[in-house]
Amino acid sequence: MATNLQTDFAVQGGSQHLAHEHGEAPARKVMGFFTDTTLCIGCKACEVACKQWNQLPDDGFLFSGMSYDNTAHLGASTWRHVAFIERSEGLPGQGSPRDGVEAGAAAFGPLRPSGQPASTSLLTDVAPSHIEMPVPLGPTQRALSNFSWLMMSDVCKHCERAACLEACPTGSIVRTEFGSVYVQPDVCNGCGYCVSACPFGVIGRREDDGRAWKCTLCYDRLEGGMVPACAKACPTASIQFGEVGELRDRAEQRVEQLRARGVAEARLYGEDAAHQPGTEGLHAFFLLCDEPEVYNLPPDPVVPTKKIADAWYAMAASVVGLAAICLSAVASGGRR
Amino acid sequence: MASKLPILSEWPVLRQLAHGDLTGLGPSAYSSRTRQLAPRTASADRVARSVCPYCAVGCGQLVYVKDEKIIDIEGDPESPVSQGCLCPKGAATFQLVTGDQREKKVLYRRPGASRWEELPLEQAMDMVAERVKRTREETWQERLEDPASALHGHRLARTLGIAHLGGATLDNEENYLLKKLYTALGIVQVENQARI
Amino acid sequence: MVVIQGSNMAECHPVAFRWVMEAKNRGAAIIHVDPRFTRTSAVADLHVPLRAGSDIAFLGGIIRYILEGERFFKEYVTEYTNAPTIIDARFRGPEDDGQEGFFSGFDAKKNRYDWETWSYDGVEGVIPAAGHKHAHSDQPGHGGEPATGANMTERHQDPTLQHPRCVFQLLKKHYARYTPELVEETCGVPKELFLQVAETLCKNSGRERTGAFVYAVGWTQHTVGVQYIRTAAIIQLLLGNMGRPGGGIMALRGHASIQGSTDLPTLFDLLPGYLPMPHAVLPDEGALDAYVQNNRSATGWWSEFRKYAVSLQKAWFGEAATKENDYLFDLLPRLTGNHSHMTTVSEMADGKVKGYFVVGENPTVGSMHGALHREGLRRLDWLVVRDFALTETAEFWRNAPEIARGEIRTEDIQTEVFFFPAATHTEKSGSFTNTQRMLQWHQKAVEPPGDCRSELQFTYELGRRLRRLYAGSKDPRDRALQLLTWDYGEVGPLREPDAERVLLEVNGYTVVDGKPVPGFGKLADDGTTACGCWIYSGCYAGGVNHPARRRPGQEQTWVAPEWGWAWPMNRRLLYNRASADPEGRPWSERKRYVWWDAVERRWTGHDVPDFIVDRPPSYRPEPGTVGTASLAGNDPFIMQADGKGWIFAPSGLLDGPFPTHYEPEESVVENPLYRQQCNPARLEWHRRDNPYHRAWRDPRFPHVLTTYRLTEHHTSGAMSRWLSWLSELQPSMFCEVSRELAEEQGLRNGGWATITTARGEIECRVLVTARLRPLRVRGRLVHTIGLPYHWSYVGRVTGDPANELIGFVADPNVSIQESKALTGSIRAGRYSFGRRSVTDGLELRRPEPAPGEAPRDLPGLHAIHRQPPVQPKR
Amino acid sequence: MRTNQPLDSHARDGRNVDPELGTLLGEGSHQRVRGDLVPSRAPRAIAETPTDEGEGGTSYYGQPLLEEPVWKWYIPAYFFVGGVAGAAAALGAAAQLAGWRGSPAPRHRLLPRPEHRLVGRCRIIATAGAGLSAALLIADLGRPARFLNMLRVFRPTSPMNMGTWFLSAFGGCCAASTLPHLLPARRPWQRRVSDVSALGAGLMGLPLCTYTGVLIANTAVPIWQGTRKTLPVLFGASGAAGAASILELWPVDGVGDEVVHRFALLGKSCEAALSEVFSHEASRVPRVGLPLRRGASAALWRASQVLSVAGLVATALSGPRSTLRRTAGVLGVLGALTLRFAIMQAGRASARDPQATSAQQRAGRGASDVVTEKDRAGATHPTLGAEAGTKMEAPEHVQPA
Repeated sequence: MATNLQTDFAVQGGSQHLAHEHGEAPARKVMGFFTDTTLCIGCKACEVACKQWNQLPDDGFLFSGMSYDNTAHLGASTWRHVAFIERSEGLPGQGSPRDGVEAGAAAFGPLRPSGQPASTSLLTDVAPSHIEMPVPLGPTQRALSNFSWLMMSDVCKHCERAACLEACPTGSIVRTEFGSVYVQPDVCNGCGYCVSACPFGVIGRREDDGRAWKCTLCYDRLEGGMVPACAKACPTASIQFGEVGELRDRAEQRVEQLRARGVAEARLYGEDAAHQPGTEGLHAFFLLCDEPEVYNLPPDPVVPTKKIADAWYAMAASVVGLAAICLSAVASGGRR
Repeated sequence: MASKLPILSEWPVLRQLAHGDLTGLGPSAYSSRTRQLAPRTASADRVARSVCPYCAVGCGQLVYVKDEKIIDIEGDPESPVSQGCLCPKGAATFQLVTGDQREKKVLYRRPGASRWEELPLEQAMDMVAERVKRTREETWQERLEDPASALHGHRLARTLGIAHLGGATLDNEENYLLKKLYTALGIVQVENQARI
Repeated sequence: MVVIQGSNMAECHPVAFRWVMEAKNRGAAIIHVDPRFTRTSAVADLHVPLRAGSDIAFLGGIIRYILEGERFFKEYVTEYTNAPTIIDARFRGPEDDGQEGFFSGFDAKKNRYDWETWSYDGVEGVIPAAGHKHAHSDQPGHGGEPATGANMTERHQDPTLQHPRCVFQLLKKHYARYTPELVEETCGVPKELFLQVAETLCKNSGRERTGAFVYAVGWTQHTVGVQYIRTAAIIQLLLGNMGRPGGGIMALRGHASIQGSTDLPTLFDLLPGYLPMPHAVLPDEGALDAYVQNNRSATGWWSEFRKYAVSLQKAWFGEAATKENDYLFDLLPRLTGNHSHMTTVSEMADGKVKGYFVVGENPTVGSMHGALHREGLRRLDWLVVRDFALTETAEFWRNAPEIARGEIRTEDIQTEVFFFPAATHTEKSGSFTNTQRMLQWHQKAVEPPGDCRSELQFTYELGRRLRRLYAGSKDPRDRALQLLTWDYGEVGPLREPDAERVLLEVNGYTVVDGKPVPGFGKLADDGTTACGCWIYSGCYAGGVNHPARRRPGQEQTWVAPEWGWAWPMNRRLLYNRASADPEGRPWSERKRYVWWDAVERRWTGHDVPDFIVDRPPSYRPEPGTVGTASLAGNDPFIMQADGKGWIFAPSGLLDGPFPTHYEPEESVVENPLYRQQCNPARLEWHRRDNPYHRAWRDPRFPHVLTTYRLTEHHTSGAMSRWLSWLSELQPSMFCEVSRELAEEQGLRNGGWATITTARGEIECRVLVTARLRPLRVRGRLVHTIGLPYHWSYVGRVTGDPANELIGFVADPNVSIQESKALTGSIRAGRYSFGRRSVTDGLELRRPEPAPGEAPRDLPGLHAIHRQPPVQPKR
Repeated sequence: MRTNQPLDSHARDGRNVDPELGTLLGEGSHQRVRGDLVPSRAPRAIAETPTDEGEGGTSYYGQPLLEEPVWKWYIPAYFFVGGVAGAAAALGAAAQLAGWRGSPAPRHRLLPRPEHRLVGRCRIIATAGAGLSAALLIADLGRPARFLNMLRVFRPTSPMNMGTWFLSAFGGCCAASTLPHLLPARRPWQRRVSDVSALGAGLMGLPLCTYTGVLIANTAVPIWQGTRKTLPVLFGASGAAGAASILELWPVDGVGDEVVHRFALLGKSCEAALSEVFSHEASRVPRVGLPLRRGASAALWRASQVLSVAGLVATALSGPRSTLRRTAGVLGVLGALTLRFAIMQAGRASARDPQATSAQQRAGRGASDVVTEKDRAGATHPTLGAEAGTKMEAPEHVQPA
């Protein structure tokens, strides 16, 4: 049994590599995360699973007093981070891991066998009417009066237009065949440009290491046909991994469903170019129940490169101006 | 470092020229390491089916071993209990079993001593066995000596001089052997976490 | 629907909570009843904050709601429970005149109840309870008498439930006072919130629907803990939620094999398979017969008792155990009462215990009153600790507040300490039994490093050495060890005993050929079979290691019977015969689980039927029938002597046949129901070093304290505080307080606070949060202070241990301490000097409550002493 | 023996895995950790009692939304040095174009004509500057050994990559322009090589002097991003001012001096004017301009403005080889230097302030001012709720759903 599992990986791992023989990236599905904050129970399994798989160091043992969040935000050694927001407004009933689990199972099609949670069909032998049967709580659904505790597992957004990628001068940061953004640790020389470029404050440079680090979307696992560690560990399918197109559809249905259940505030964040032109859409997008700022997300992020044309023009002008200054300065002196 | 002075063939700019890649955002910027990338589990010699050692939910774990060392522990997707999921503790199991906090030597503290000293395993076992024997004999109760009790003179065949604590973190087989041995020794004060 | 109460499921069992979310997704309502708003509450449909220690009042209110509104599942209740059974005329409830909160039959001298008056009308003597825990009387000479409950089938019943003395009417009477108003005033739960819960529960029960209760140590760690669970059991029986899919009461247990360590008990009062330990009452002659007589039941499954007892003797003593020598039963040690953890530690502190094995546990942090534990350890001759890394228990002699304070000098501690490094679960093969009674085998991945060894090998080697030491002895006391079967082979480079051979012995085998038995059905009482634990019998049937089965869940039905193995006989849902109606048809198509196949004339379904497989629903025993034949076709609860679900427990419980509300040992309010403040049968340890607060409203300790776990750590932290990946997530000991309390006490978020009880004081960080809210109880604002208990003095992250604040006081039935509801005080800043009542902490107690002020027990009915009935000590 | 000492915090690598028991092979397993260094993460002050309303708007416990720039003092210093070098090279080239022969004639090296000296000095300043720039850049790298990776790819999207190519070209030209002078024998072709490459250096000097503005504008730091139209121009002017100031400190006589003086006047006045424009552009969203009005960055900023204006005045009033002229040089150098540090400091402060980001974006200066029709297609912005329509006009995709 064990050995089956083993060869399973070996075969897959091997087959993936033919892809890379030539410079061209093989045509692959664009993979990403859909993080549904309404399913998050703040267990931080994603944070630890990420550290375990990538074998990252701890980020210090500091008590923050920020609810149950002691890692504060993403950084060079923390690639998944769970935010905790104690809000003085209620949040009516939500919750649907099943969508996630099932979609999660379907998500990776051919690459699936190694590690995606299985679908769950507890009631296969039950009349389909079952959903209506139980009596949910009425409209008076409420947590501790006018209070709710929001949790969100944050991660690198793997933007369609990635600021870090476009800023990186060494070619250390690259776009992979899965559409993810990957920092090649063997190339990065720690210039720190990506750190200031990222509009989400995701990528960080560790002083003692000198290089920039961030979520790799488990590039190595993907090569072996495995699901990213965080998505695999997530007990409530709050983190769903899959082909971005499918995730988008699922996310939209989910919002419908939640609004129908009375979660009026449910909204997606960065699901596509239309809704986040600044990044042209995130490959790791979110379902939120409040303003982005509440979760420490920028309301209308933009990849600086999108705006940089202005600066280049200004520079051109500046070049001309400077030349003019020099010439006018020497003009008279040049006379014979 | 190859990247310090790349051999020309490895120089991405040339690859960019070759593929007419003007931006160098994609594969032409890949390093050879990147092109070789694979999950470390693929290099494992074997995978052991295991169960999470923390709480009692019993999530399935897969333990990947390479060169007799553990390289990864993660959820078992085939488990109907956990379906590959783990909580943060379960996900940290790798650090639990491979961490440098683990002791690998028997430690001994003499009466009144202020530091540990190491002890050979065999010798330590002998010493413990010898102490069990001594204490058991010193504190043996063959019959109840309590005139006040209705059971005065009844058979006890036990010792209250030795006690045991722990078991909820152990295997069933281990609990069974412990109970069996203690009962045979007449040790009745055997308890575990189920009591708290 | 799922009611989570006394558990913080999302935080302490996140992966199990996956299934709650699944249920929620399918429309189930999730209700969380808890003093704190936790990560469970955050995703629940409804969070009900209630005062810690008032759950019985809340659940009792639900019982009343069900009865008053006629909301119970009538057919289920009349057919499957003992509701129609008529109770002895002498029975009195705590509500009755002059009872003042006591049931009839309380014996103040022995500090416990006699069960005579709780009997069924028409049945001789005490009704035998399943497993008979604590059932042993300490009066000698039970020997020759016939098995108890012989004429069970002749008990008087009233199917109309109208008889004034039938269980149903008694129940109604008992809970009549548990009105929504009382609930509000006792629990601090607004009336309408309570009614919403009760209504939702009723709506989601019945033929078509089932509801489940989920609890954990939030219910068990009280002086009335067992009765908390009993109350939920009564609700579930009334609503017909037992033995049915989506119903039941889930106990979420906290350690990988804590269930296994209860089944194969490293517990003082049990032998494997819930056979009681022999008690000193047994006569010298015919002890085995007396033991069997005292503990078997004439009817129901426990009538098989002798088979299991004899098979165990054969498993342990093999050839040497013969019919002639009573299977060497005499060699087993005997109890004289309670030898549980706290008693042992208290005796240890009195210097009575000389040697102590602590294996994979860290009592000075994980257990109550760590300082008293350390006092005990200091009085030992020798201590053996086995763990992965050094724990506070192993380092007590140099790493504790009293040492830091200089009250104790390391040089003065004469205890000899052995630390043995343990092998991890990845370094040994063996099985864990999870919280659903499922055994799962874990394969060895690598060899243990250095001197690390499995407990299996340690125990085996220790046994071998002792057997060598005693080889020559002629002393009868050593025969047990000499005759013990102790051969499990030696495998691998470390020559370890073979865990599978142990499992085979546990499963049982036929003595002649050593072949594994297929299950406990095949065990005999004539010495032809051996079985180490009858309820596990079948786990190695056909020589197959069933716990190691790993048929992928995706390839099985949702019951997944081929993954691991669940006792008994791989039944995943106990008493599942109740999922079908009296005629054996599923109550509902949606909830079909196990049913009677009239064609095949046998029980069948998704699961292994928990019933005599070919006994038709129509079967009714002749009056006077005994043995398993006494189980009628409509008796789903086969372990009970009458085959019924016990709404009224005529025996087996030490503190009442019905649960009733008593305040915790230390409370902020007076008992609103009775003049008797606390559970009269509770266990107390009156010691100088174990002081208690005033029973209620102690001016020194005005707030409620409650302890709990966090997702990021594990119990005493020995398995988590060394791990940087976990420690960074929760790096410091902290307390959770409401904004109101912070205001009142000047506590600053992220700042320091000092928390004090009469046992000790600790300091920790403050987390001010709206997740805790003061509750209005009996007209007063009650503040609750939340304390995670994971930290102590050894590890990568350290902090003060919350359990140092908790005293020795316990539930009488299971001797579990009360750590979920006590009182204490808090002040801003770091004023902890590490004082402990055990060592020079007397000023913590001043001024001591005057004797007799706010009495816990009624004058007159006051028990003489609260020591557990171990050998009396004064 | 370890178990007898408390855990040595300096020995920690943050994974604490015993190599005998487990092998670290993960992606991050090579991430270097020095136990005595505080972790990389931005400071985590203990939050006050959680409130959802921070000053000026919602934020997550006031935690920074962006990572602070990690650059040390080398970078602002480089901005100055590179600017000076570039401008100097440009001036030198201009002078050369104006018909002066670059290098002094070999025959009478000891007393060359003054304007020759000007060209020569420009080349020397440029060359020295180029060398120093490279040194500063390398010093700032997290992995200096890998500085060559800067030329690993050609990535037009990255101003830093482009800049490195500029700098390399510039450096090359400068070297070629000065090396021949160091050779013993002097032949005409050497001078020609030297002159041509000097012209090249002058050409490359122009972008080198200005691209740094583009470099920092191409970040998420609100104040830098918000001033992207001014920064390159400001840096250009400041580069000129800096170069001029240095030449003021290393005076040449005659025509050369007039040239430098004119150059200084022009450069310094542009710098002074543009820094005003910069403040104005930065403060278009008040919260974004905050670092120029509050804190250390503000102090630096004011200092730089005072210095450069003072420098300008001094230059204007000073005569050749006067003390005032030298003072003007000192003031000018300090002014240009402080300007770079002020802007760097302001950037840090701005990145630390989560509300600067949200205010800027809520004000329609996030993606909104570059949204193309394609992007806008059918876009409403569900991620932005009610507050989206702030006082300032917000583009349609930022309107509430």
